[in-house]
Amino acid sequence: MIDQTSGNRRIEWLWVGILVIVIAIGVIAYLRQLQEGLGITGMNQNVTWGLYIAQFTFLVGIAASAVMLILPYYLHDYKLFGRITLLGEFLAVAAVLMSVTFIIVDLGRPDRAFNVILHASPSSILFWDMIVLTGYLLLNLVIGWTVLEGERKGVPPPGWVKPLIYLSIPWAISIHTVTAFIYAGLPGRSFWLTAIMAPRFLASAFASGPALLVLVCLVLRRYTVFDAGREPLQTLGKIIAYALAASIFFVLMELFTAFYSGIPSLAHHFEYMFVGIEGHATLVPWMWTSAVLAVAALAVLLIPRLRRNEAWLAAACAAVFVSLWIEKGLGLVVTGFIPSPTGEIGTYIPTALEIAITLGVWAGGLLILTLLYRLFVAVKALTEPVAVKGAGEP
Amino acid sequence: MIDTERRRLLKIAGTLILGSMLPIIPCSASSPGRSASAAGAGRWGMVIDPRKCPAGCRDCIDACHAVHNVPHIAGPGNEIRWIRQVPFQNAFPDQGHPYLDAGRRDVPVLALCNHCENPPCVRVCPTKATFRRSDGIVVMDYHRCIGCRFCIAACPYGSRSMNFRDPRPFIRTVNPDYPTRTRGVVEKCNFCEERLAKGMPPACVEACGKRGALLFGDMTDPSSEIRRLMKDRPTIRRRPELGTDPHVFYIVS
Amino acid sequence: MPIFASLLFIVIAILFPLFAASAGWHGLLGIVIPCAAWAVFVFGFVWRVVVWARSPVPFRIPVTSGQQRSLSWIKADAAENPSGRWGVALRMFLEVALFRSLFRNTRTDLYKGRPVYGRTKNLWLFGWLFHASFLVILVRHLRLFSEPVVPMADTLAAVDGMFEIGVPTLYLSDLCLLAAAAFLLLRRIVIPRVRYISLAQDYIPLLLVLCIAGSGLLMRHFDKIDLVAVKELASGWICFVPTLPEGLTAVFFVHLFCVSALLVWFPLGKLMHMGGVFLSPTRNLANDSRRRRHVNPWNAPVKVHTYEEYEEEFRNQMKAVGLPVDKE
Amino acid sequence: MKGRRGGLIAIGIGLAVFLALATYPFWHAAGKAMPVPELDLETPAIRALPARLCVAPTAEMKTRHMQILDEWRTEVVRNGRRTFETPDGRRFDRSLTRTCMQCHSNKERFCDRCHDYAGVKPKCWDCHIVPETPSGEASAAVAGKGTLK
Repeated sequence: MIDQTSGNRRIEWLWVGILVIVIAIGVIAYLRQLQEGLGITGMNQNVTWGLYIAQFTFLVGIAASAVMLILPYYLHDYKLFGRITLLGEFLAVAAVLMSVTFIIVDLGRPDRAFNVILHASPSSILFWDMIVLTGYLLLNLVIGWTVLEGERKGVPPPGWVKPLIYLSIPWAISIHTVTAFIYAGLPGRSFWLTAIMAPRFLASAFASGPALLVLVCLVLRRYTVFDAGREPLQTLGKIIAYALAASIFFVLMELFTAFYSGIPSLAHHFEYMFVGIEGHATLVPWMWTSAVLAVAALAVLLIPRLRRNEAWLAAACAAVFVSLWIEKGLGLVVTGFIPSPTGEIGTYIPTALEIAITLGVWAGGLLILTLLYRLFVAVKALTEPVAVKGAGEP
Repeated sequence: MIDTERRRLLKIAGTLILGSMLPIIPCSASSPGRSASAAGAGRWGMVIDPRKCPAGCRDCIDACHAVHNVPHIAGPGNEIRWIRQVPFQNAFPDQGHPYLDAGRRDVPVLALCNHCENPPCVRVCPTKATFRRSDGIVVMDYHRCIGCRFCIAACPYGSRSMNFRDPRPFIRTVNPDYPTRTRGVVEKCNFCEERLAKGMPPACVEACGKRGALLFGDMTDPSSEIRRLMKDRPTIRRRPELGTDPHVFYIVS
Repeated sequence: MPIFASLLFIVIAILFPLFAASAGWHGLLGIVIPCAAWAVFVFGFVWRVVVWARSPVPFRIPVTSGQQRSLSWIKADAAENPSGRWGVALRMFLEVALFRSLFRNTRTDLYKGRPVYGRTKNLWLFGWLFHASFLVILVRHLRLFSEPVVPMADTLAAVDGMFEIGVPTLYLSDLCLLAAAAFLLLRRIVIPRVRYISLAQDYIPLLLVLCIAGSGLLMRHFDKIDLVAVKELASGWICFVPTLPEGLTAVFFVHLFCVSALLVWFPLGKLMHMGGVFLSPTRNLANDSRRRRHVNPWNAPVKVHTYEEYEEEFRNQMKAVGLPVDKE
Repeated sequence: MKGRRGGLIAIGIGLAVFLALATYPFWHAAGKAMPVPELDLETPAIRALPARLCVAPTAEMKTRHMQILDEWRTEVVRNGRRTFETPDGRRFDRSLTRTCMQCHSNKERFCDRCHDYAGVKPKCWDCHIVPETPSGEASAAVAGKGTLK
């Protein structure tokens, strides 16, 4: 049975093997960080959050984006998504696990992590973030597992899951909203101090998450027996297009406010991102790459003839993912610190160890994702023998 | 001892019962401070007169760093900040203009924790490791800090520093009466609350001595030296528009 | 009502040391009972294993799940249905260390009158957690039985107490043991069909473990004990110079008595699965029934009449009627 | 017959491993005594005391000193209450280095001996600094030894 789930076991083992190696390197690097402290990273007194927190922010978005599958299927009875909602939920599980790991990895004293519960502090947004993230993780684990078990057994999932699914919809919005509040509620950090931070976060999340899902579906079609079909991916493509359009629109709004008002503290950060300040221009090539990729992807996704071609769709989704990863996973966090509220123009370049740890966490999340999707495909192979291709054993 | 034990158990029980009601308890209520009474102050504050700072004088900084075992780590963006000198336009970004008196523009300004009345760092701390005492001092509990650096992001004055590495090798002379920090926690100026408890003035103020660039006292006492000075001389504060209500004042005339 | 009998047993196991401690029978509680319990444990354990080892094991059992080794192009499941010694070792390791057979638990539900089979991992998860945390706690206690403290106990304590929770630090294994034991107990009480098959034999060890963990936590965090005195007592046992230091509390004697009770209980009942798992034929026998002839050693001698002997006996008659013979 | 012998060997090895583990403490300690650490209470400051009293009775200090220190920490750092008063009216500064370590100025022969024996690794000294022992005190302290009991 297990053998049917994968069209190509060797590629799967190779993939898992690579992930395990990357995880191992990350663990070794993290042990080093535990020993020497965060000094092994590129962070410093001017830029005190870096790659880790940026990945956390980006991945909370990926987790929240599961709602783009749940909502059309459960609220609007959009049947086409029925077969892939579980993919979204499992992606959310892996993404939340990764983002929580990134928080832990970023702590100076991870041994005291439980202080967040022992000395619970409701005035801190981080406290609420812990609550919503753990809640979202549990919701998706329970929903995903129960629905998948139901499918496996050939019975409808128990009735108590429905309310949980409906609850998970606003909950998904909440995780990214609360994460945006971490930034948007800080006086003196003018780059983040904007009321459209949460909408911006959600818009970019609803583009990057579904983009990843489209890519995952194409990979599953190529290497496993599960085929999500053409039409759900087309719908996802449209969702990505409009979410991406909203995301770009929001960034343009920020640019207008910053530059037309002429308030230096607003404008400086955007100058730093796109042209550099006083020779500090580390992010400039990245940000322009992000901008170009976003606009190009939007064009591809809006032109029906291109979007319907799955090669173009895949390329556009990859571009969206990379573009928004740069925007959230690099630009947003670091730029908030440059220049600092007292005008220091800091520098931040991640170190090799920091990158190794970051890749290790990503690999860990992808391993969990692989495991969950393997369970999913196994069940699909069991329950949808018609859709199974190449399982031609007599 | 039995009494302490009972109080502790009551506290545990209380925490369990009131756990769900926590959000409605304002964060300042959990840190009833009484130490202000030790030196008889209602609300500590500081006045700085930058023009009384002799060029190149670092007495206050050295005194503070020596007393509190502040490490000296070389390299840009590495320095641990308790009290430091920053260019005028960095301390007061909205006040710089081309016609500013050169004497003022080029004189570095002392910057330290403002011990805000409404401190964002306290608001964002997820463990109450940073809290505001009733005498206005914003203190850190280094035993509790998890090193998330949310407070650094929240502080509009750059008054907080993270121990990215073990500070001990970087301490020039160790003062055995004051602890060092471990790697992984945030630290900052504490208005020398440990000295105030003994009735001594902050180390920086003491080091400044008769030069009088630094003045420290009770803001609630109209007859205090600091209040009398503020009556005579106009003062400004750093980024007051952010609503943090800083309690470090700068004389501008 | 086995649960009430068990509760009664536990109440006695708590009250007796409390009473004995207040009566001043410290020598009985601190030296005689634990040492006797330890002796019963060791000799009882060996005795049970020897009895099992002497019992006949009839067959190699080929019906474990997984494809057995057969033709070269059919992939065999080496871990599940091994054909050699190393495969058996792997299967035994997976069983002992990871509880593989529990992992494959299924549950059956009725849906519209037909049975549906689902997976259930709760028992595996909490069962594993129970045993793993028990092992960790056991090894951590070596700090009371070695001087200088063995590095393994130190390292384990550092990892176990890696989170700074309270003073002294809360050990995660303590929490896990309590949670897992509580789950295993509640499962027997709450699920009717499990309650139906549960005996005092099943409840008592769990209740004892809960008592041991509870009294241990109590001594670590609340009714504090003088560790030096405890280690002095322990080193008295193992250096054969029994001593009774001052400062041992009633809670400590309850802890020690419950441990002793568990030690005595061990060889008498189901806890012997610790030794028994290694002796279970479906786990420890390689499936080579089709390649090797296994003769049960206790078989009565069977009179065998081979074809050669048959031909020898009837050759002339066979030749006479024209039947072919092997030897002329 | 061969399989039976193999089985007996396996049983033998298994029982040997069990016995080795079950008796590990005995042969680990074999031949060695496990002496209870002698805690040195004879520092000049303690000798100078009018009555040898700590901030709490000895039995309580033995079992609860870490919790007392934790309470002190909370009182000082969070509540600003720096003075501790014993039930019999003696007052102390709530301070590890300025109160505890003034009397127990011999960390190695007081704190460490017991902590090593019990396998305890407190984190106090990650931040706090061990006060320097005044010269001459070390030799004076060796002269007379006290034990924990």
